[in-house]
Amino acid sequence: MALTREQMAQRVAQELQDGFYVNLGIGIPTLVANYVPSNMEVMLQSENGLLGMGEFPTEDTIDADMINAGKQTVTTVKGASIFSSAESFAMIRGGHVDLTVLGAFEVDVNGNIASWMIPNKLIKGMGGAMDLVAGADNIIVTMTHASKHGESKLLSECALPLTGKGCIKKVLTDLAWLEIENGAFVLKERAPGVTVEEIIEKTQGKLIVPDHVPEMTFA
Amino acid sequence: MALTREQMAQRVAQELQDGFYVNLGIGIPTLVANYVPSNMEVMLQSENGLLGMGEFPTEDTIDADMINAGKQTVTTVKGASIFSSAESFAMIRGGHVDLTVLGAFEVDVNGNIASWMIPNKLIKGMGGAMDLVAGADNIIVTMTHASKHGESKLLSECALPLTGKGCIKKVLTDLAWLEIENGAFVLKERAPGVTVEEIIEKTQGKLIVPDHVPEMTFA
Amino acid sequence: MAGFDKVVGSYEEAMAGLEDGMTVLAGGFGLCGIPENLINEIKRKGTTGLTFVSNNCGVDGFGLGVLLEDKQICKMVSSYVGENALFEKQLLSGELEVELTPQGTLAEKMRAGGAGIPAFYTATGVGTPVAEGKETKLFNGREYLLEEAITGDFAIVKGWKADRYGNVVYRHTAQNFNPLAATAGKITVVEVEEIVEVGELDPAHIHTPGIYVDRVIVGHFEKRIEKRTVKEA
Amino acid sequence: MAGFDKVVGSYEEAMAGLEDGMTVLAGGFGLCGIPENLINEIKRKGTTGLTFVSNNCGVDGFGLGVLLEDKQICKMVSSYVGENALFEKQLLSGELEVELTPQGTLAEKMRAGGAGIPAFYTATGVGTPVAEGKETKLFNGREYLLEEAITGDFAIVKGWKADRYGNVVYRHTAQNFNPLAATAGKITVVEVEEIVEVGELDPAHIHTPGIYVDRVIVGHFEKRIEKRTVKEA
Repeated sequence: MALTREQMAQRVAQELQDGFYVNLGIGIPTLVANYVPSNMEVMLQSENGLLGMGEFPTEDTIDADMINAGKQTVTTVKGASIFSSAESFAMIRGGHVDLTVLGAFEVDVNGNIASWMIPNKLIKGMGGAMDLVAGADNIIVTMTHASKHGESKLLSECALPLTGKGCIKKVLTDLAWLEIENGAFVLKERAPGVTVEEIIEKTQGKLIVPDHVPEMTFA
Repeated sequence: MALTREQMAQRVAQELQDGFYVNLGIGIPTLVANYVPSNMEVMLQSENGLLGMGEFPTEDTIDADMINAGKQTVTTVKGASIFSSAESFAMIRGGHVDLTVLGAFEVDVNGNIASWMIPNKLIKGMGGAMDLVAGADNIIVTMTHASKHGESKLLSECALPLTGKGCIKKVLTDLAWLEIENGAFVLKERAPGVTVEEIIEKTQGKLIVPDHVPEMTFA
Repeated sequence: MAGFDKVVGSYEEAMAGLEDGMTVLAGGFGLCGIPENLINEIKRKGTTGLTFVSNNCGVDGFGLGVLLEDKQICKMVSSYVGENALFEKQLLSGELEVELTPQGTLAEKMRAGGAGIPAFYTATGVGTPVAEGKETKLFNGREYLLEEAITGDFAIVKGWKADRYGNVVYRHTAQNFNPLAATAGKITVVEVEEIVEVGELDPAHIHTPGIYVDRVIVGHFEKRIEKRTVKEA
Repeated sequence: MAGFDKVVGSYEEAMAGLEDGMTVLAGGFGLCGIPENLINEIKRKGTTGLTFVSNNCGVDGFGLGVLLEDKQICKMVSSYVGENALFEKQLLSGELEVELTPQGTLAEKMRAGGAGIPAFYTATGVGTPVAEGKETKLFNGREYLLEEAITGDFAIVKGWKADRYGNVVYRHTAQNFNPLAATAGKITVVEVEEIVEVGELDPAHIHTPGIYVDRVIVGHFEKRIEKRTVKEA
């Protein structure tokens, strides 16, 4: 079975480490915050200028001046700091964020990512995505393995305009956990019940399949 | 008579305007603060990260954490702000300081200034001087017109390594007030009792002498 | 202390000197920390042909969105736009030009503009449409783009508290692009919720020193919320 | 919360990992805001062949000057040096190398190092010995120099107060280069006068967010004054 959005978030959360500063993109990445192991602390960075993002406020504590990069009203945790957009991206561009999780339209075997622009459709902009992929060393892309029409999103070469070049090493799809090494996707884990054959079929870019591909486990 | 150091400071102070942010270098420039007209407010910027420098502290209020760019203990005025060295030089480099006053070894007809390095003598460094002359639009150089040995410091071309290129437009010496225009010093005012002939004699670079050169006046 | 008293008494005075065709830097992220009354004054003035440098362009009827109604904006330099229908319409009809700039690059371009740095290198955008026509250079084997600074004829900024000298502090994440825009305007106008006595703001915790600020005005703010999210009780 | 607790219990632990030949960025201006105990620990360790990036090099017997005594420093990157006799002696004998860098360029190089900006243009130093061997480029008809970022294996920083997460505030003009050095060290060590509870520092007024900080230690400081100036009573 393909992973649910919640399961995808759970699997990504397994990559967290105690003391990580993490930037979570909109969508599935946001859900990762719900699965931080209880014996672990991570601090969420929001690129509009907040380190130490907390949960949503109550109706009583909602504050128009306290939002995250998704423009949602939020709160801060103890020990948070708030700063300008230049300082925020100094952190990001300077490689100080330990893990960035974001969605994409396509990823290719050379670690290229396309996530912001579909030609001939309205282009709203890249926001902070280009800075995030250029600045982070440790990025996890979360997306469905294939489009609704069955077209692979793991390609030999991205067809869409890029968000970043050669910067992606880890991809979690609804079918598999893959790492990008030497111009190929390496199949590391498969979703419970998903066959290697299905993954091969739905991966257009070069795929390396080890002898043993374990199923993902969820605590 | 050549101007005293105090008179030089007084003459420079005549160039202040109400609401000016001013950076004063070490030596004669520092004395300018003593001659701010009483109907005028200026705010002093010190490049170690202080806008709104006040007078020296008393023995009771002295604080090792509150110094100026000359490393002297100081105080702050009401409305002061304190910031990092990067922010301080963002102000300076970005042209936000209205007036910079500093000393020099030599100035030439093209607005070049040499103030930090005498070859074959111990070189201590340029500190913030290169940033100050590159960033300011409005700079006054204060220095003696000639060395103790009578050698002119107003040259056709600086002999010493430069602090900045083409950035000086106003020079106050102990003998004269000069402005640099189109590759020449223009004699604007002379110190009380100093003859035009003495200034001509002690100016090595091209000097333009208007028909009438008024004496400086001091209130 | 007339020399450092930057408080003006009317929004008309606050935006005096703004002319057709000028470039305006605006603080704010989404609808958070936007200079809403200064924007409304620009609408009232009817200035046209404006280029705005702002992370976003407001929504229909609020924020910079109101300046689309009378087609006052000819160009936006932003990282993310199109949260309103009018924007999309004017973009598709060619009445509005957009220069999309990565958010971090946009922030750094404004900072550079204020700091006398004409250009800087960044890895952001290498190999993407953002890199088209830009110089690249290798540092330690990695490719970087040369990005140029941005300055504006005006900067419009939303602060929380300011004193008469123009020292400003921002509230929570309403800080965002505001202190950057403040440094890079030839004329920087800050509207705030409260004017405090000179000396009341801690010198070590002023976000925008008064040297960057030309005019200060106190206003009332709607502070519309773009995405109201609350937790289950 | 072990993950974000950055407080270490000894100076030995604070400087663990410092090796011969490394580059160290140090905060401070003159003797103001210098990490005096971290410097003393480097002296105790006896690490040699160090390159220091610091605006100044202390005085005889205090600050970075103490590291000259056993010739631990092989190179200084500074804007102003030579306030001590030992420095001059080692410079003239060739035991010590100095790279003089304009103060504002030095500050910006550290900021750039921490901010992932490999290089930037500045007008500072054009036409001077500082420009030798550096690329220049015209922007709007003016010539600018390309200056590269600086990073360090270690950054040693003097703060006022910090919490266990490594959020730091600085006191008065002891801020200076400290927050810049803090961003640009692979390992950033901050010594402070006081450790406060997490949450005690106002989030909007933290000078150095904890993300930049690896280790925090509390110490006692002499805070020697270089030029004691007082007004006539």
